[in-house]
Amino acid sequence: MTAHPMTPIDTSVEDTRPLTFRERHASQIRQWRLYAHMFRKSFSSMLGLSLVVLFLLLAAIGPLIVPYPEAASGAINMSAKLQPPSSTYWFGTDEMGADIFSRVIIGARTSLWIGVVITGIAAIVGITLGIIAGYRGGWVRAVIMRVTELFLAVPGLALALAIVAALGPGITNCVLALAIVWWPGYVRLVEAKTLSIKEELFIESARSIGAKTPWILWHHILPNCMSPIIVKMSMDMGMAILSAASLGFIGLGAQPPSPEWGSMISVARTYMPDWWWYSLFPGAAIFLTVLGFNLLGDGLRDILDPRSRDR
Amino acid sequence: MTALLDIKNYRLDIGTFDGPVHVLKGINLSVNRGDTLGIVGESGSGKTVLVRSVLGIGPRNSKVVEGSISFGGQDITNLPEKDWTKIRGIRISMIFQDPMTYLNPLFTIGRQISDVIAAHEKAAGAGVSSRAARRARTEELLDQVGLPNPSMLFSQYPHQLSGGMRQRILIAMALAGKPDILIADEPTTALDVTVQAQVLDLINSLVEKLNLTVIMISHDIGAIATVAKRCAVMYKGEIVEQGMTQDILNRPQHEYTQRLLAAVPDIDVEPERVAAQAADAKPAKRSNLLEAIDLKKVYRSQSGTDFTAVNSISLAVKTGEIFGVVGESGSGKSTLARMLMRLIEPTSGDIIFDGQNISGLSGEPLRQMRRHMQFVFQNPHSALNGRHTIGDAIGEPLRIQTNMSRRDIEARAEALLDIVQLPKMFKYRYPHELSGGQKQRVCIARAIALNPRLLILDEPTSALDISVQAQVLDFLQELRSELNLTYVFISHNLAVIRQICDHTIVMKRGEIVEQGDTEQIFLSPREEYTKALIESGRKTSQAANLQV
Amino acid sequence: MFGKIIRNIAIAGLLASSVLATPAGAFERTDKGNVIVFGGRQAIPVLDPHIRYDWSTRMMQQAVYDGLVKYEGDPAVIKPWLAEKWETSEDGKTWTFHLVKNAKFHNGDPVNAEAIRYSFERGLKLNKGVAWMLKDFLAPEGISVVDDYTVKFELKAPYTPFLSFLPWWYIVNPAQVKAHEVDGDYGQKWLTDNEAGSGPFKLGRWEPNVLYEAEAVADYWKGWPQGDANRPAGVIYKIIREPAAQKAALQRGEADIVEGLTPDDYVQIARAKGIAIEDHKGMTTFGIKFNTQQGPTADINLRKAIAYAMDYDALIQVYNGAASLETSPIPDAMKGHIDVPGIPRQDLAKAKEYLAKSGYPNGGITLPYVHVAGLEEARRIGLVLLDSLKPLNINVEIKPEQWPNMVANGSKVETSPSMTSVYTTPVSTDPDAVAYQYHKNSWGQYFAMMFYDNPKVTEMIDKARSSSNWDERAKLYADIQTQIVADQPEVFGMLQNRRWARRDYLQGFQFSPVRFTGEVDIYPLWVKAE
Amino acid sequence: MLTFAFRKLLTLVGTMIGIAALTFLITNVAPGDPARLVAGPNATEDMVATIRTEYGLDKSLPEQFIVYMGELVRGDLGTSIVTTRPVLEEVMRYAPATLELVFVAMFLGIVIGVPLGMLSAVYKDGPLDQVTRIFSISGVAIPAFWFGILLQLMFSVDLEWLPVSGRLPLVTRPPEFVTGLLLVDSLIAGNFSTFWVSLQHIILPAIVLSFPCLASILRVNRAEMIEVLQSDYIVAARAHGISSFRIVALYALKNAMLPTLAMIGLRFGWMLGSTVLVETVFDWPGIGLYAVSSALSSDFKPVVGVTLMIGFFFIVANTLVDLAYAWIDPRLRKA
Repeated sequence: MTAHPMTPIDTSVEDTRPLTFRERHASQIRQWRLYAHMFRKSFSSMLGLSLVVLFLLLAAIGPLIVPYPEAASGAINMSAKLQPPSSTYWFGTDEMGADIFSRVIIGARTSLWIGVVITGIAAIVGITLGIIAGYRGGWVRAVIMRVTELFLAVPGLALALAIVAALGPGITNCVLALAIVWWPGYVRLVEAKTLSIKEELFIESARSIGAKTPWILWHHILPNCMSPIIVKMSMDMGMAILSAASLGFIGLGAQPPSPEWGSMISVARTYMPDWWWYSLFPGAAIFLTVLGFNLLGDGLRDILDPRSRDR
Repeated sequence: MTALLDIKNYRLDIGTFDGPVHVLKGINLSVNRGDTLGIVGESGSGKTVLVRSVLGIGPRNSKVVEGSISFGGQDITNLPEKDWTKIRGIRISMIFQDPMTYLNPLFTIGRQISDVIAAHEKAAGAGVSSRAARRARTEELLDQVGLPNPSMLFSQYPHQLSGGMRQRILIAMALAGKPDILIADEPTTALDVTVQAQVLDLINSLVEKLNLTVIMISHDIGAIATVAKRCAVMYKGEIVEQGMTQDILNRPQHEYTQRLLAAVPDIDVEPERVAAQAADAKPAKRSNLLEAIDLKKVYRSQSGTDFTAVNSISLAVKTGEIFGVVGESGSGKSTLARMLMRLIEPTSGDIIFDGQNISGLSGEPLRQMRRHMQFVFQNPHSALNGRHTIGDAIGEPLRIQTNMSRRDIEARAEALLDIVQLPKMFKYRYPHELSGGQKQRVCIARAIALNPRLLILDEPTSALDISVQAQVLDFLQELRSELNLTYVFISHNLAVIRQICDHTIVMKRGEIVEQGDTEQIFLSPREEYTKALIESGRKTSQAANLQV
Repeated sequence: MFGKIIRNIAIAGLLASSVLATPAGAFERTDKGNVIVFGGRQAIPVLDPHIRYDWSTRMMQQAVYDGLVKYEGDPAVIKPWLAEKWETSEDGKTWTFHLVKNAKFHNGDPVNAEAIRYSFERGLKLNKGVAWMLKDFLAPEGISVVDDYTVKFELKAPYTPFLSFLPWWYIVNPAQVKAHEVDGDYGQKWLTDNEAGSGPFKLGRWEPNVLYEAEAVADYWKGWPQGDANRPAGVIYKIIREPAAQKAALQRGEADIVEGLTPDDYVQIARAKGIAIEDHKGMTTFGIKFNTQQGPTADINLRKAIAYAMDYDALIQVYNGAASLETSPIPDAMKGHIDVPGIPRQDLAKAKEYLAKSGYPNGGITLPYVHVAGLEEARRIGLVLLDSLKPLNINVEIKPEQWPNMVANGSKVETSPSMTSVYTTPVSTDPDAVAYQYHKNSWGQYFAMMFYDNPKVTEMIDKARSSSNWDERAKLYADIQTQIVADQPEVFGMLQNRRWARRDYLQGFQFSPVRFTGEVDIYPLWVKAE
Repeated sequence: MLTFAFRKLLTLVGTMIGIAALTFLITNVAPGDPARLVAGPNATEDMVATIRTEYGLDKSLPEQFIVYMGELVRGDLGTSIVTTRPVLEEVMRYAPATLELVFVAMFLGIVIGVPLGMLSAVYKDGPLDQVTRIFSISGVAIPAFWFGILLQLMFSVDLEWLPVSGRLPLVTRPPEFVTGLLLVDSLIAGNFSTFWVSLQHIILPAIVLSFPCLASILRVNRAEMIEVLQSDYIVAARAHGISSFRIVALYALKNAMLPTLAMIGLRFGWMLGSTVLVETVFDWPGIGLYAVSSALSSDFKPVVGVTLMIGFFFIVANTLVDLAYAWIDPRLRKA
């Protein structure tokens, strides 16, 4: 048992002047500075953050900075097909003569969209169901958790594969299928967290002052679930992009000429190994993006999850 | 003769994000062979850090700034890890605080103790003895600490034992190496009152039998007084006073020690209140504010067996009085309190508040009713949502129950902070930045925000340090007269009950054993159970009886 | 370059790896002789010759079974096989086949007229696989055994292309099949992965989704063209799904012949030592079929505009030159083919002219282009189309579809997309095989997704298929071709070349355009050892 | 114990039926017409109808569902329309290959993941920890299909150390069927050269499959080790003079193994799902490849069958994990 490092605030000074912003928010400021400090100390977290920032930047302004923006919308140039990387085509060209660099960069936007939609839908559905299941208990919980376990018992990728195969290939179906298999993870996370938070005294305290269930869920349970949710969402951004790329690889992903990384590799793999650049760059893009989101999530877990917080 | 353990001007810092914290400041302490030394201090005083430093298992990121610790003439301040193996557990060993968490749940008792024996033999370089020999030694140790049936215990797991037994096993483990110094870190804190006394007796008998040198640390002066001949008082990383225990208890020199001793509620002192009330002599036939009739709570476990937590309890709380509920853990007092508030649904029975039967209420009427009854929880550390500021926490009942504007709520929250004697700027702070006493004040502020008529206080002070306990108790009494409140006060601490309660019920296994006027109960308890309770209360948490 | 980097990094590890290194041997040698390995991309789920056929299945069926006749050579000619000769009646309705006397099944039973009758009856009664070829003209009762080695077919109506389908009707041993019949299933269950044939090979190992082995029959009744000394001990059809892996397998000598490389791979691998490319003009036509009944493409001017906007050169480039443009709906290698004058080639001015006449003078529409998911070239052609139609301000939405879904959608006018890319391989060398695709009776079939409806053409097709006078038919087919091109029910694309990459020691490769893309006659193959 | 087993069995059956219903419905909402695929490109409408009738596809969807569930209860997974064989028979034929791959991959994951996790927990925040962190997260982040192709190119095409794909060389006959696991069967048959070549074949796909799993095992084990190492009983063990090695490798590891085991159970299911990708890349004739090729030809009964099978293995694995839990943790034994 170590001494509590946080010294209680000095109660002796009582000031009557209005407090400045800095004083009013001293607690938050300190907290954020602590987070920043811990985050900065970890090389891998910073690497993750840099990769994610780079990725977001490319998604935002990618089409403006690439040399051949039309490459993403299906412009072909058969005379320049399968050119190796050069000063004209940084990452070489593909089988239709499109600039791979441009397609990879513009593809960031597609990937971001995929990640945000899948994670977003899954989180909204999963958190809602999880919090209800955890707080309500009884048959509501039994039904929700049974369905969740059912989904969890089937590996997501296999199920998504079946769904996309049924709905037909295409990026929208792909995203839809992945969202359908993704939410149970959130249910389980949030339900477990809610169950433990529900037992906390402050929930009883809120009930004792007459708070209604929605108020408790929104003001007490949800904020306390947020840390693991944020961590999971960060990781899932990466994993969703990876899964969508996997479906793209099987040939069920984005339709041409949309520059989706997985679909690019799906085509490019037939050009291995002599035209190695074709699959290397989209593959590296997936890898770095997913790595970035995962490292970020891992770093966030270290600072947000009190279990691993020891200073 | 040189001291066995000599700590000289020892200063230790712990590095944190906010800069170094001075945990120990110039500690001077020496222990001779055969000594029994007690270290008293409240949480955060640095006593645990100190004894752990003696064992070389101090906190991470700590740094010795100055001074030294020497043991048997050898400087062990910055001993390398491999040299520690010859000392740790063999020459200095330790009894830990919480028997629940200090035993590895996945290994048998026998395995854990004989591993310790093996480690010692290895460190001594004598070669590890046979499995059977170690088993024999283990059983001998178990027998020594007064555990029945050692050979059966050998193959049992920690979760199969009671808290008291586990504490004895920790003691057996500490004795495995025939140590020169035995350190006992709050060995009784996590135990029930009656068990506490037994464990202390055991330590005493072992000291005598094995001629041990003991350092015992505790926040409980009573426990220290039972075991230690010499005593040191720690406060904020310093030793403020040390000397013979008798002397310190009788003639405390330092202001902090005096305060500490004064704060210990005394079970044998007649409270001033009684005298005052007698003088007041108001005949005032007061009405009942809260009544419970035949309350019952039955829990059904998953295996289908029923467990009756509260069995047919009837009580009446009069307006303006402090109604005490006393009992050991598991007596059902917390369940009762929560039922009175309708936080737990009673299995049967009625609750009548101010003439209205509230046991059938639900929805909006129940919410309305909550305005008039409030609850203060045992543990202020978890009764506040860590994500809300203090201002939000105090304002929450107002936001839920009234239509007050944001600005009015802010103002009211400031006023409430004022009432509980906390500075206004606390509005912007988070619970983790406050001390325990401050948090409990916030909880109280939150409870009185809606001007309730009844407060149910569930062990409001037991999670707090003694000196803070006293402050909070005083404050509660002040508040009551100021705001015209009625209290239901729940505690396991008889001294506290006697100090403040007008009327008391004693609970055991969900039933009322005895009830009546508080003074009546303490002066002439009718039931055996009550007598035993008062007796063990006298023995443990009471230092004054040693001030002969 | 990438390879070089890896190679350099790995040089140090090479020594240590000598234990691991598998010898990059040539063809597999067993104690019985050489085994030729064919690397193919698709599985052979069902071997039964009357249930199913696709290129890989039929390749193996051809290896273990014989037909009455067999297609060989380029241009494909029908050669006598189990039947040594045959004659037709005056009215073209009765066909009599005389069998060779020495043919016998793998279990030693002779191949007699009853076996022929039973096999055709089985094919027709099961009503699966090849049944469609003959069922409209031949009933099971129409087949009769004249004597042990003579069999007679009586058709319901004269049908000139009859003979051209017979090579695909393989003969099974009735005794073996009947012995394995379960619940009157004609031995379907048993024949799924067993054979009852008389062909040059019999089945060896049969590991579904991995490999299928055919072992040579030493005393095959027709003998071995490469000579007994050269004849292989067997052929293994190995499934290698990835083109990259196929290429690797070929280069390492783990496979002796592979199909299905990308056009660029063929160019690349041709330069490698010890590897030869088989490159032959095929009969598989590619067309972008318009839905001529519904949607924007019901407008002939729009169809013409698209046809004139198409970048035809790019189609050839997609295949790295290994393709030739269609000059008619009927492929060059087929009898009756003519070069239709004025078949559209890229001409933007004309395209815009037609567009102006259409209901969408300024474009501004989006048309779906559906292709079979996973068909790489079809996808790339979609990109060419998308690029070609940009000047017309027409957008193309490229939609890959699973084959069954595509066919299901294409079977009804209402659900058929505006543009679908379709490869068609005629099953016989008779022009009727292609012409009939434009007959109204073909509606609902995948190759008739354009729902072409020109009564005049329909009438001409009916007339041509029942006539037995070739000159008359030739004239009719010329008119049919011209009229179809004028109606532009599709963008006439190209004929892709059939290609295989093989080790140069593999001899005896015989190309025949009437076989499917990828399909090889493995009977004459042999290995020339150095 | 018996009621425990019975309840497990009941959950298993319930979940299986649930999975079957779920996948059946999902795969059947599609407009696809597998009968047409099987009938062949030139088949006439009545030929397609023949096949539809034979496979019961002419019935309405609810009818098909009822028929299917009825068959399922009798242990019949239906018939693949493409291969015309019973799905159960085919799944059983392909399952050993998948299980062998998953077992080897899981073995690699545990053997490498657990010790590495332990080491990075002990040297928390040190260079080793940073390296394993990036290494392990790379494992999760790397696209399996891409990684597989890279390995193929490097070790098979370029260096020619290992075979490109498949389970055995073409001329090697598989050992006599005992378990279906080639590595085991070849040892039983005493055929070491077959054992050696099948080991060469399995190594690359197993590495690809194990990489993400290894990563999460490592992460969980590390996190748990860190927490356990800070726990009171470890402090006590140190204070009683138990050696650091023993504390880490025995005391702490046993406690940290509980969540690690849970992760292993979870990852087992995930791995079975991932075989869909890995088996495609390496032409590994397992249920993943079977599922993909069936899905691509709209042959849905095998897809449902494989999903069920994976669900079954997954539940079995998790039940084993539960049992292992009880074996490790005495507190759970009474349940």
